[in-house]
Amino acid sequence: MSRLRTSIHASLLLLPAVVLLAAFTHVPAVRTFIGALYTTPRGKRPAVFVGLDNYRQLLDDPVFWQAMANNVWYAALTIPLSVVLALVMALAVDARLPGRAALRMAYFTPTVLPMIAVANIWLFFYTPGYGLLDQVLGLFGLPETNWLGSRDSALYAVIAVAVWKEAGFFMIFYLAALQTIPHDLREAAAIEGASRFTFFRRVTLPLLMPTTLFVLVNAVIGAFRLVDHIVVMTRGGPDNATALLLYYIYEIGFRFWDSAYAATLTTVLLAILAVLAAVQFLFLERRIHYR
Amino acid sequence: QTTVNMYYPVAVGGPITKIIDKMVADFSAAHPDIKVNPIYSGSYQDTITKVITALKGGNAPEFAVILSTDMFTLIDEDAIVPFEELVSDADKAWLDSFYEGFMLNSRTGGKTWGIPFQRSTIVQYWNKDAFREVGLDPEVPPTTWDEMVAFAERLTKRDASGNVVRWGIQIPSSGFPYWLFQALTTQNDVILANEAGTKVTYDDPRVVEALRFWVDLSRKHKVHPEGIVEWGTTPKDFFEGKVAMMWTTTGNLTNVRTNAPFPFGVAKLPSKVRGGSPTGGGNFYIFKNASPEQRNAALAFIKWATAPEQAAAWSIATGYVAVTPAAWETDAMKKYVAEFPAAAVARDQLDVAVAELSTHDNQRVTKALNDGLQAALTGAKDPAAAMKDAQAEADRVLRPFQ
Amino acid sequence: MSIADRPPGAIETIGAWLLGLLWILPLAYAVWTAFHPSAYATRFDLLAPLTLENFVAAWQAAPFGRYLFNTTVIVTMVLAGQFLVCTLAAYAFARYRFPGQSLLFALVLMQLMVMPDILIVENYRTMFALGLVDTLGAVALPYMASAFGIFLLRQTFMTVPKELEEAAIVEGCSSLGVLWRVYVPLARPVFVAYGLVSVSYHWNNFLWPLIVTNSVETRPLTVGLAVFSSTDQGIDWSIISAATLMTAAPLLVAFLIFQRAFVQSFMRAGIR
Amino acid sequence: MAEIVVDNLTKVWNSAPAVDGISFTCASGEFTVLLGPSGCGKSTTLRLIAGLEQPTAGTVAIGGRDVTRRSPAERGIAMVFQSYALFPHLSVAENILFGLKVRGVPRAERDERLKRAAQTLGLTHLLDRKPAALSGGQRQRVALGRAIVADAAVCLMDEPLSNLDAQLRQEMRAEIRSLQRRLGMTMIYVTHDQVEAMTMSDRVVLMRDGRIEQQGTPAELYDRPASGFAARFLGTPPMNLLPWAVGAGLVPGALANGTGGSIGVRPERLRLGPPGPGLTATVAAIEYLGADTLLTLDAAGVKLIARTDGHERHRVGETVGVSCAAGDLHFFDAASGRRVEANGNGCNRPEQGGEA
Amino acid sequence: MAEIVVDNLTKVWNSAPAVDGISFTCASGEFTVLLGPSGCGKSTTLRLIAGLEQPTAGTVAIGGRDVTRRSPAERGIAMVFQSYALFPHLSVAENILFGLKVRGVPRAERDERLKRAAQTLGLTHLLDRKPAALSGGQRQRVALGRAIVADAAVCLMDEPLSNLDAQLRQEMRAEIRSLQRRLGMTMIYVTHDQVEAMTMSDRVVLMRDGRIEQQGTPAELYDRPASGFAARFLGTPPMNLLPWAVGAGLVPGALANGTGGSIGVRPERLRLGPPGPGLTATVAAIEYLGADTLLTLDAAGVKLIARTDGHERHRVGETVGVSCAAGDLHFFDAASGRRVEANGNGCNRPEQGGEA
Ligand SMILES: Nc1ncnc2c1ncn2[C@@H]1O[C@H](COP(=O)(O)OP(=O)(O)OP(=O)(O)O)[C@@H](O)[C@H]1O
Ligand SMILES: Nc1ncnc2c1ncn2[C@@H]1O[C@H](COP(=O)(O)OP(=O)(O)OP(=O)(O)O)[C@@H](O)[C@H]1O
Ligand SMILES: O=P(O)(O)OC[C@H](O)CO
Ligand SMILES: [Mg+2]
Ligand SMILES: [Mg+2]
Repeated sequence: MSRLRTSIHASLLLLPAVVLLAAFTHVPAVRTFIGALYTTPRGKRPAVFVGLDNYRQLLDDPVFWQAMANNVWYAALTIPLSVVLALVMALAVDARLPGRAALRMAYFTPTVLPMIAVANIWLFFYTPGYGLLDQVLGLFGLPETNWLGSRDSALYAVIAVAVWKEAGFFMIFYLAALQTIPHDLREAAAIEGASRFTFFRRVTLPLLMPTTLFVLVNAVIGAFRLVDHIVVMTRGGPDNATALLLYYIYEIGFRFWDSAYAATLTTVLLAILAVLAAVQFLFLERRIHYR
Repeated sequence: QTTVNMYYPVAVGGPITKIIDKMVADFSAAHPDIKVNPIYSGSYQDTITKVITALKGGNAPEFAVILSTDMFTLIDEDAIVPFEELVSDADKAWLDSFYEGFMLNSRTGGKTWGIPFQRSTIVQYWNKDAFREVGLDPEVPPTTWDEMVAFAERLTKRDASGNVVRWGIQIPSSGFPYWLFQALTTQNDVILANEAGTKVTYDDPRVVEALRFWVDLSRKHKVHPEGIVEWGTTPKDFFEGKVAMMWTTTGNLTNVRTNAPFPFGVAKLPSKVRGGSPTGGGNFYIFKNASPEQRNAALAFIKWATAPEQAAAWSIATGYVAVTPAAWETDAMKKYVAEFPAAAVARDQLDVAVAELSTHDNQRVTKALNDGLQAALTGAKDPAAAMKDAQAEADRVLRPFQ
Repeated sequence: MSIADRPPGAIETIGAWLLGLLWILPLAYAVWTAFHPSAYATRFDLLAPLTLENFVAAWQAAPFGRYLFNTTVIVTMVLAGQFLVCTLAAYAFARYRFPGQSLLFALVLMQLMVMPDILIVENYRTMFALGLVDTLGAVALPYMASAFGIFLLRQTFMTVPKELEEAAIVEGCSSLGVLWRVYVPLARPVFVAYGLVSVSYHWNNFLWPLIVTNSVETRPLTVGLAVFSSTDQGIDWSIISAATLMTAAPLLVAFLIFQRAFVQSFMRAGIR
Repeated sequence: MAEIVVDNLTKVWNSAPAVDGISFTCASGEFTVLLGPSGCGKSTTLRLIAGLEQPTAGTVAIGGRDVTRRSPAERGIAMVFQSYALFPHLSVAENILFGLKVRGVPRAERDERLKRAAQTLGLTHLLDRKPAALSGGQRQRVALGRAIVADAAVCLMDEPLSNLDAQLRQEMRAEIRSLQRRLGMTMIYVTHDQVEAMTMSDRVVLMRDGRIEQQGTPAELYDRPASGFAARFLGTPPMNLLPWAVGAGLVPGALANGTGGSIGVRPERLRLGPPGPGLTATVAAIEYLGADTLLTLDAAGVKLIARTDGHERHRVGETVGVSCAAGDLHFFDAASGRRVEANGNGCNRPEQGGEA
Repeated sequence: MAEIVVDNLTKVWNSAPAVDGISFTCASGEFTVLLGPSGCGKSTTLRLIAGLEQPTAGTVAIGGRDVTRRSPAERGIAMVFQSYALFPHLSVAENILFGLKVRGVPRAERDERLKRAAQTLGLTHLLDRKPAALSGGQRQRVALGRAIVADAAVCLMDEPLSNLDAQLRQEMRAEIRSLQRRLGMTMIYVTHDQVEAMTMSDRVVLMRDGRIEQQGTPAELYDRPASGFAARFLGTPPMNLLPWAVGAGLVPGALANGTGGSIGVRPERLRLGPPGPGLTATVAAIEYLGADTLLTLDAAGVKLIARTDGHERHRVGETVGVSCAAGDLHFFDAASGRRVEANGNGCNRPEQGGEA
């Protein structure tokens, strides 16, 4: 097939996606970025061009830096934990375990349950004293702990919820991908005396790489995106100890209605994510065996 | 026929949407020329988000129920019209028929921007069984800070290994800690913001003192849980006997009444220099983009909904404070209060109520305070330092409005 | 039974189940509280009385029947749109080489990062301009082209053995024919996975539908659910749980039905 | 030490048995070929021995130990899969060394073995390639390499040479055989190639529909096929199976009259001459194979094939006399198809069935 | 109508040419076999003709139309892949009917063709199975079925019978050949099986390292191999290539003295007798193949193979005389390995190289 024809075919295939993406993502995003160069228009006061002033404001904003630090820490824990757990879960429910269907269901529940409701349930788990966690720890004579109300534990408590939510979600994709690994490879490895672990490390894992790339990119983005539980559980508190970038953006944009500053933050967040995603992509894509 | 859309939040339990629908239906029966379209719009926060999104999209509702504290935000967005522009001279009196405490949050610059609708104050609830257990008179709540500390010390119970099984007092500090803190500052006789909403006094020594008192409840007196106390679980803590006394909105009255497994009392908040509580809750606002007919239609509904009979019915159904003295004079309300005297506590407190903290760029300014409060409560900062930082941040935010 | 699917050892089984119990805890808790009076929401007593009152109360708080219908329509539209749009785009990315491909793919991935929630003001404006505010279509439209789906399906399509495509081409399949007859069926587990995840997401999506709909005729379930979640007067776990179970039940059932689709292992199994 | 005893082995796939109660023994160091038509259960048998499938019934013992419930890894085997089962993400070298790495063979020895195997298999210049960039035969050689380097006590090979050209195949045959001898491996080898079966094996197990039709040395199977099926399965072109009347004509006078059974004679045993007292046939078709020429003969409607010298020239339509030595005839029972032994030295057909 | 012309076709994979400027023509309705050692570029050539790979250089024309830039679908071909390429998610029936459905062949006809193909291939009872539940040979037959039902003008088959047993293979050979004749298909067929090459093809194209070594009718290739390579590639066991001195001894006195070149003689042409004036050798090894016996002979350190009758009995270590007819000798140039024609009827070796 000629190059021209290939290109035409490809464009036709991409057309619907491109139009929709442009209409609901790119155009609004660009408008948002442009907004970052202006002041926030309010009522009768129109927007005024201020160049990079908003970015300067950002550099001086302690909450931004706190959110940034929180988020890095949050990402550093949630990403590896959720991806590894997802893989472990997928392997478990791919095998012929007794009650496999129920177990799949169990792992998948976080995806099914609405976050607004489930965050409230987690709130109960973390409630000091009679919360589930304290009830269980109480059996061992441990004193009550204010999990969400203390600066030391709040971020970890929130991370646990994120891992819970994400691992089951990614598990699904690993599970589906496991099906694409031919059986005879497992057999060949078994003959060669490979333990399950060796087979996993030397064969399964490399062959799952396309999915891992997908999951990793999503996990990184998710670590900067998943804030529903923050909204319900801590609202960024105590004293911004659980403020994450997106939550902060949300607060600025939809509570403070400072759209210009929110756009500025969004631009920064996007730049961070784009760099992270690109690094992963460029680094991994070349090492992936696709077929 | 004129059609008007009304956004309204649901902030308390129960079939609120049904009650509103019924209210609208009743209104329609009386005003066939007006069609009110009630649009449930989530929580307070969801509602303001939806309203401003629609506003920025050029499609704001004609009127809405929104937090009284969002008044400045709406003014700054040039979204709402003051009622003085709408009401006839005859109706001016109507604007003065509400409790003054509620109007503090509805007026600025001499104009009335909101009409009180679902309003509240903070009250204290106490567990009579717990009082009895430690030898306190179950019918007598603390009336001063010192009393409160003394009571709380007796009420705080520890098990053999020293772990606390019941705290004496709990003042929630998540979500909108500033609101509860405002009760403490009011009692210490200091007002946090000026009426114009352009200045705050976070670093006033009396404010710091109030904060230190709050912090000391847990750090020094050890009668209050440490760290941040969740607003949403506080009533449950109370039901569970984990706390003997709690401060929360009067909007919780119905909830406590149905769920507390022990006899309980409701009282005004204790006083220090003076008594008092901020008001809370939502007002009606009319939006600029409504046509003159729609504005009148909306006004007609608001008037109808705040008329004594309606206000009384609404108060009984939800636990909010009926917004006019006249409403308390209706037969229904009198009967209700007779049956359930606690329902009148919040109203009685209105005499000493102050405006809920509300300024221009309100959310940012209150966040500065919230952060400072939480920093102090979690021990990250000394109260004085926390309030100094909060003041600095608030000043920075408010500078453009001064 | 081939070696490939022999049951794993006891330790792994127990480990997997412990993890499963941990993961299902919130759901288990929801079931417990939903069926007991609220006094037992925090106390686990085997003799606690059972009740359906929480469900009754939840059901009465909003027109859930209508909401359920709306949600179903929205979710179906989103899913159909996503499958169509994403499949086509992913195919182009996986199997064609054309100028500007990497750039375009990067632009697609951008949507993964631009949280739709951040753009609601702009998107509301667009919907208003299109006259679509307060329609079911407006809820679905912005999600139909999903970078997530395109990325996922691209990754999957890239692992389809080339021989199978070649065989289909030799048999006279057009490009779309190859897509439809080879790629799509082979990627079925992934489509099922994506479908479940997408349905779950949109079933539970809240903010955008709240903003863009105004009437009972267009509102999804979550808006009804929101009546109970963190009201300003404190959390009533019993009712939240009942409402959660009510709304999530269809998803749980769907998952149980479709999870079997994950064990249909066939990629590569046939070529030699 | 690595004797393989298969006892009453059965494997049922959704009610249809693929392997149906087979028993055989492969002595330690012996080379056994599994033979049989497509789908008769050869691969399944191999996979059962390897432990890749659990038998529905029966046992497998290796080296005197019942391994029926043991994992493949515990059985000490190497295997060449019919589907190759190469790891697509690993290079040729990594594929070949996979098992050695797993077993922790030291690096130096690994490299040594790899080098030797790659040389033998002609893969030296391909070691860095991924399987996708190999030709069919090259892939098969990699699969073979993986089994060769293992030096296992038991080696199972499923049509390991089917995609190689004749020349390479011959070399590989010799190589495998000598390796097997040198290491004293016990080998079970599935093949469709008659030459492989005949030249490499110590024993042949001929399967049919999941059962064993006959087992023995290659010569036994070829010279004394136990049934019409066995007779026709070994030998290309296959043995002619003729109705009694026609077959008897090949050795005039030597056979008593009889009915019912059939008479077999191998194509290479038929002698053509001028029409005579025996069977007369016309040449119906001629196939030139280089070394040989195959003649399809028509004897009054009965087709038979004769193999003749590659240079012998006949014409289609020519009439020829066909004969053979009495000792070249095989007799099979009409009903069961089993072999019936000619008694004595003469060729009188016994009316009473022989073995069966 | 469907003549295939391959002109100067070249395919380079990362700098190494897999197919290196080959040209040949396959006339309409002709049956061409591609032959050559593993990795020589047969499959690649087939894939280039099918349009599955883009050539680095050269053109392919089908039916007089240059199709080099056309998509496979436009070329009107059917193909059996060496790797089968069955659709794992489709049943046997669906796999076979895939192309017909795509092309919108009416249902009744589809069913008819399926029935016929399934019967021919012995797949009737397997039609509902998925490929994963088939044996290797069954899978290959499904792949074959897919090509057969297509009734395409051009059919490309890549070792379509390699996993079938001898008997089935023979049937399939006949079936494919008759189908090809009946439909007038132009067939290009890759095989390693010498018998297939010899019996089925009208022409053989012998490849080596991506180039064509020799092309012609099967008999031409067998009887007059163009090089030592070609001589050894066709024929099992391969032709003996002997140093001049040894080879000359086979036909005592017939050959002039000479040096340098080599003399070839096919194993089946060697005649054994008592030691005589010609070549004397000892029997080094004996391989019994049933129909034949292969003797490895050692003539003063030079190994040669002789094929003898399956029943002829020799002993290892026995000393025999080896001879052959002068006409059975082939001469190859020492340097180029190309054939050198013996001039005249005699067997004098010409000092001057013949062709090439
Ligand atoms: N995708 C590829 N990339 C690089 N080299 C390749 C690729 N495919 C084939 N080759 C090489 O090209 C050469 C020719 O391969 P081809 O498949 O045509 O061989 P073949 O003649 O069919 O061999 P066989 O009989 O073993 O199937 C081989 O050396 C092979 O390694
Ligand atoms: N997974 C399976 N499910 C159902 N039937 C199967 C399965 N695998 C194989 N079979 C059937 O079992 C029988 C024996 O298969 P097997 O692979 O052992 O044959 P084989 O002798 O190796 O044949 P071939 O020479 O064609 O490879 C076949 O009829 C096949 O269709
Ligand atoms: O819970 P409410 O409705 O009494 O209101 C709470 C406060 O106003 C929040 O600022
Ligand atoms: Mg097999
Ligand atoms: Mg090939």
